[in-house]
Amino acid sequence: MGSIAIEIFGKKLRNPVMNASGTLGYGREIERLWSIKVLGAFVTKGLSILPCQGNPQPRIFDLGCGMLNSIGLQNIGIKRYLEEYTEFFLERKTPVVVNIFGFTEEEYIECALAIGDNPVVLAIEVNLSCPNVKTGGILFGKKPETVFRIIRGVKSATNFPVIAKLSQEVTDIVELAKAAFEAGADGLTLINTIPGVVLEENRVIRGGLSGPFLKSIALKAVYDCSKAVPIPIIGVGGIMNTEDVISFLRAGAKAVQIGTATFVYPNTIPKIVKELKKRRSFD
Amino acid sequence: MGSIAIEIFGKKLRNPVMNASGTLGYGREIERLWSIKVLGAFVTKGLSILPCQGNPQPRIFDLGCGMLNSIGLQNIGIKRYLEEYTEFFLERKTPVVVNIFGFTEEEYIECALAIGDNPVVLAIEVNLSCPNVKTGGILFGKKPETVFRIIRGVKSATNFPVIAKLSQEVTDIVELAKAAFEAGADGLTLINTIPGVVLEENRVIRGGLSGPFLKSIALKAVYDCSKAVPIPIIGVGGIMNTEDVISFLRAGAKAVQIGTATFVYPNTIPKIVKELKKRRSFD
Amino acid sequence: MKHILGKILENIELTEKHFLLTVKVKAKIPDVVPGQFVMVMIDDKKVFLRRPFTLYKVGEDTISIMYKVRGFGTNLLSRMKKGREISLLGPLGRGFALRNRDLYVIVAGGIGIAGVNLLIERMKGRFQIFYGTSSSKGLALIRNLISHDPIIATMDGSFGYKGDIISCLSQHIHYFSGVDFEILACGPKDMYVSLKNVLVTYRVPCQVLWEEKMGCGMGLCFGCAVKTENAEHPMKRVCLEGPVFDLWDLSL
Amino acid sequence: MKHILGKILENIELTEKHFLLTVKVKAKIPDVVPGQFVMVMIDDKKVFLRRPFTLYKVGEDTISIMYKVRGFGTNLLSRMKKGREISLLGPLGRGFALRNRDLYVIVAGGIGIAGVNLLIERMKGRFQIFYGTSSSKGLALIRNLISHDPIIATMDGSFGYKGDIISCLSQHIHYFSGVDFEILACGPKDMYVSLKNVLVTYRVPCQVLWEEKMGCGMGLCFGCAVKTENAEHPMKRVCLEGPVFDLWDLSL
Ligand SMILES: Cc1cc2nc3c(=O)[nH]c(=O)nc-3n(C[C@H](O)[C@H](O)[C@H](O)COP(=O)(O)OP(=O)(O)OC[C@H]3O[C@@H](n4cnc5c(N)ncnc54)[C@H](O)[C@@H]3O)c2cc1C
Ligand SMILES: Cc1cc2nc3c(=O)[nH]c(=O)nc-3n(C[C@H](O)[C@H](O)[C@H](O)COP(=O)(O)OP(=O)(O)OC[C@H]3O[C@@H](n4cnc5c(N)ncnc54)[C@H](O)[C@@H]3O)c2cc1C
Ligand SMILES: Cc1cc2nc3c(=O)[nH]c(=O)nc-3n(C[C@H](O)[C@H](O)[C@H](O)COP(=O)(O)O)c2cc1C
Ligand SMILES: Cc1cc2nc3c(=O)[nH]c(=O)nc-3n(C[C@H](O)[C@H](O)[C@H](O)COP(=O)(O)O)c2cc1C
Ligand code: FES
Ligand code: FES
Repeated sequence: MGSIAIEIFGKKLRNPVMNASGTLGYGREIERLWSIKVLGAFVTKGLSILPCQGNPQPRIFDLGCGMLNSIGLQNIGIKRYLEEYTEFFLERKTPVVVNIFGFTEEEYIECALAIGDNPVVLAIEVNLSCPNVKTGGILFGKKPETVFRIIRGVKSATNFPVIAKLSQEVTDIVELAKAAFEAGADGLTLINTIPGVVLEENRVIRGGLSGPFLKSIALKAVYDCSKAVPIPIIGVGGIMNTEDVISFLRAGAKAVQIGTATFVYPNTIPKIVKELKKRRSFD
Repeated sequence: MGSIAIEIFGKKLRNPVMNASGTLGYGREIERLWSIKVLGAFVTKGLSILPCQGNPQPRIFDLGCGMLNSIGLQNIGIKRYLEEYTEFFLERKTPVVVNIFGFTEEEYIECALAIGDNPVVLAIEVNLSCPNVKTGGILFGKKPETVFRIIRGVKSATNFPVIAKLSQEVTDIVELAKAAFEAGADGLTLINTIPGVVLEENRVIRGGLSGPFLKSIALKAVYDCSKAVPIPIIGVGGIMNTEDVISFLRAGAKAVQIGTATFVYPNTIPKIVKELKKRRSFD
Repeated sequence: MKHILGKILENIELTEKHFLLTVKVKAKIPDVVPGQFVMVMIDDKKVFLRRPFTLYKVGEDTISIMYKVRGFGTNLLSRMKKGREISLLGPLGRGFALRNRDLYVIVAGGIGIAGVNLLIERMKGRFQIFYGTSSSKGLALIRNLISHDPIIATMDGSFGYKGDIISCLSQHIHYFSGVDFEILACGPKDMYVSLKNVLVTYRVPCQVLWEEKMGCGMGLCFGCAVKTENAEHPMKRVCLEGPVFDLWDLSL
Repeated sequence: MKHILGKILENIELTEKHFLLTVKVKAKIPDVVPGQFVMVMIDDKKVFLRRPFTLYKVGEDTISIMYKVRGFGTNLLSRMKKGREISLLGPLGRGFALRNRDLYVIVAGGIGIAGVNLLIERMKGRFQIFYGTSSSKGLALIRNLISHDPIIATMDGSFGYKGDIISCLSQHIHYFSGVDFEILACGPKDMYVSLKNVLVTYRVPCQVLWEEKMGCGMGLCFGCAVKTENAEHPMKRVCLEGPVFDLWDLSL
């Protein structure tokens, strides 16, 4: 079996496979089935400067070929998380991508400052699909200007590489990729969940779509953005198996993240890593 | 069985169920299985002022929970179509929604003029997801200004009601709905296919996604736009059964269109119409 | 927790809406605490996520769940035939904790009986079952428990007490005063709300099996989180810190 | 065209990659012209669209298709067992048109034999089969046709002529000069390109069964359209105006 290590942000990773933010708990939970050492890097759940309780129930809807979630970014806050988990990742020698979000531009910067020079951190992934409370809830990721400002702000507050995770619900994702790049982003993660709505007993519930049906849309974003900006792209959206990973790499991704697949087939990530290793020795 | 007739654009339709443009051939083909009289209205394939050969093969990709097509708007041209088919629809007393598109703003207007006062026409559905050759291929539907100009132009060239069919790949579909409304649109059709990419043997093929995975995204567009503009909305995207139709009507649609479902389950439309009739008598 | 593959041995219709599914598994079944659950894969185009069901019975090489047809998934499950392969993930979650009380009062509403059956099977000391159901048809779910002399309430009065099981319980609860007893309950949310109202004055110890829609069942997605009264842990995941909770811990 | 429901009677493995599926149907089977096809539903999470297959054989109450495993759909189809329900839509498209020639030359490449088998079964007059395959393993597909003395070519020379079937045909074609003959062919696209090159000088009449990925199979989606030499109808739908075309009509 050949090596499938990659270099990204100047560091070497065991392999190009990460989990997607918000889909592998805080990190410990899956270890009842497999060690997180399997991952190229662990991506944290979205973390904010203050703890966040998230949305009321119900939060999960099965759409047959994927799902809709309205978790609402529940988390224990970035400081408590780093206190409780740094040791855990150190022990496992697993680099961590810290996914951060804020409800104001300042909160993004505070998150970056809270990370400091934490020894397990590989990079900061900035989730731009968060409502800006100051503009009545328009997502930061909707406008090139706000993307530019937030990435620039986070960059100035940290020495770690900064990855912009873009929202797909935009007229031209390439324009946003360029704004992130010009602000100094070191990489892009494409794509986040896509906004959708379900009707349950006459209630309208908003949430984000994930799962297999995102794949073709995510591939388009990865392909188009990889032609437009010279920074590494991490592909996410609907990956279910090794074939899908190969498609993303071919479309221009340097690494991939796997989310919803793990909910249904909890061994997806170790299986893909194993299969990638087998393949690599043949090419 | 109760009546499920609706009134839309000042006309009465047998029921709120139409086919989606481009998914029921020219009209004659399905009659080997069922009569198009079953439909509330028939929606034509996208028609242009000049005939159009469309894209090379392959054009169809099965994505497991939906499909991607790259038909490329093949059609025989609006004039020839109306010559060959007007009689057919007259005989069947089936109102026709003529779906038009152009590669320039003028071509949209020429299509509207070519329709004249054709007796079978119920309304003109303007497909705004078409690349504008003058701007290097940016879809007309991407910008409020071009949506406004095209709808305004088509309105001034016809007495028929004009429906704007919007593209979903935009930052804020409500903004486009408002532009169409302000330009005088009499209705909206939401949504068109969503752009995606497939990789086949290292070739990257662009196309539009359709099928069940659109449903939640289309419901969101219908719900949000129905709150924002006071014109009837026709909901499309991923409808597979009567439950789905009801969801669209609840989300704010006045009528619905059914596309891809017919490819796999060719009796979807008559089945839904029958089931709607049965339900209606109970409520 | 592990991946358990098996084949359907039987899928018995108990009432029009209730079924008892037994799966024969090949690998060794891990130890199970009553109240723990499995995530069941329902292999069909229309179902993407697994569905959670409490372990109803665990044999040498068989696992049973009892379920009610509620939506798409359970409807499809009810049509699966003998011999069909099925994938389970479990056992998951925290089950009931027994603390050597003098008496356990087990309260089940409807299909909630599925959540306490294994518990009852494994009960060593004194216990009393309260079972509420809409009509005498619901007795089909407790045929195996008749020898334990359950107190039964039906909404339509077609058997036993007429009314809901919590008002029935409230009529009996004074008999237990002075006894070191605890309530173990499984049923719908409004049953827990009534239960809380009945128990609130004495803060009777009570564990409830709480249901919430689940994305993963393994603590990964936070889809199942519920609010608690615990300031340190204001949100808890049903699949990880539950599904059995101290009633007084939850914000209903 | 109609909706045909049936149950799998058998799904025989002919080679590692080739299968013969026979479906028992309840309703009356409509009349079929050789070359017509059915759209087969492959009921699985990973498959959304139906897949087209030529009618290989049609019995009183059975329909057979012979297929090669190419991708996802055919792979899953090959694993479907006896007794499983299956939905077909057909017969669809325009089959071969026989115009009372003195001789028909039937040319099949690989799984292309599936496209002409029913034609051969129903042949009344004189005909000669040419069958090309990669190796002698491919003979498993024409066991039923041996009595018709097919001329066989294998790419690896393990049986018959060594090389592709069109070069083999080109060696024989002069025998037919002066005869009123027509070629009926089914195979991959590059076979048709070679065939056109061989026939071009004499513009020998030739019908080919053309394959293209299909969305609907009923003329609804224009997914299968091909370019033609016909100015009036520059694009034709394989599923409606084909799959059998006059070779000289198509722009290869
Ligand atoms: C830990 C746990 C143990 C459970 N044990 C059992 C059991 O032993 N027997 C049994 O019959 N059911 C049990 N359930 C409930 C069961 O999981 C749901 O009934 C099932 O998932 C419904 O699937 P569906 O596709 O049929 O319904 P859906 O189509 O998903 O939903 C139909 C309706 O049921 C409601 N619903 C769906 N899932 C849940 C859920 N998880 N909890 C509460 N309401 C829900 C929905 O809100 C909706 O109104 C348990 C749930 C949990 C969380
Ligand atoms: C009218 C018609 C009749 C046919 N009859 C037969 C038959 O009798 N026996 C048989 O084995 N096959 C036949 N085919 C081809 C068969 O439909 C495809 O092999 C099948 O759809 C592949 O499905 P899949 O999911 O396995 O492949 P996919 O995963 O969809 O594709 C795998 C590969 O096969 C190619 N492919 C897929 N579909 C087609 C197609 N329709 N035509 C050409 N290439 C395709 C793809 O481009 C891809 O490279 C016929 C096709 C048509 C259009
Ligand atoms: C339950 C759930 C929670 C998520 N939480 C976050 C989050 O906190 N931050 C973030 O950037 N993305 C979040 N995402 C988006 C995923 O990281 C990923 O971009 C998306 O799910 C698409 O990938 P998938 O189809 O493989 O799941 C979440 C997705 C799901 C399903
Ligand atoms: C093969 C195909 C062709 C289409 N052609 C057109 C078209 O010509 N004009 C148009 O406005 N929409 C066209 N559409 C989009 C559909 O009308 C519809 O908006 C979309 O498919 C979503 O609905 P569905 O999921 O029910 O298919 C086409 C869709 C498909 C699948
Ligand atoms: S169901 Fe995913 S965390 Fe509980
Ligand atoms: S496959 Fe749809 S038109 Fe031919």
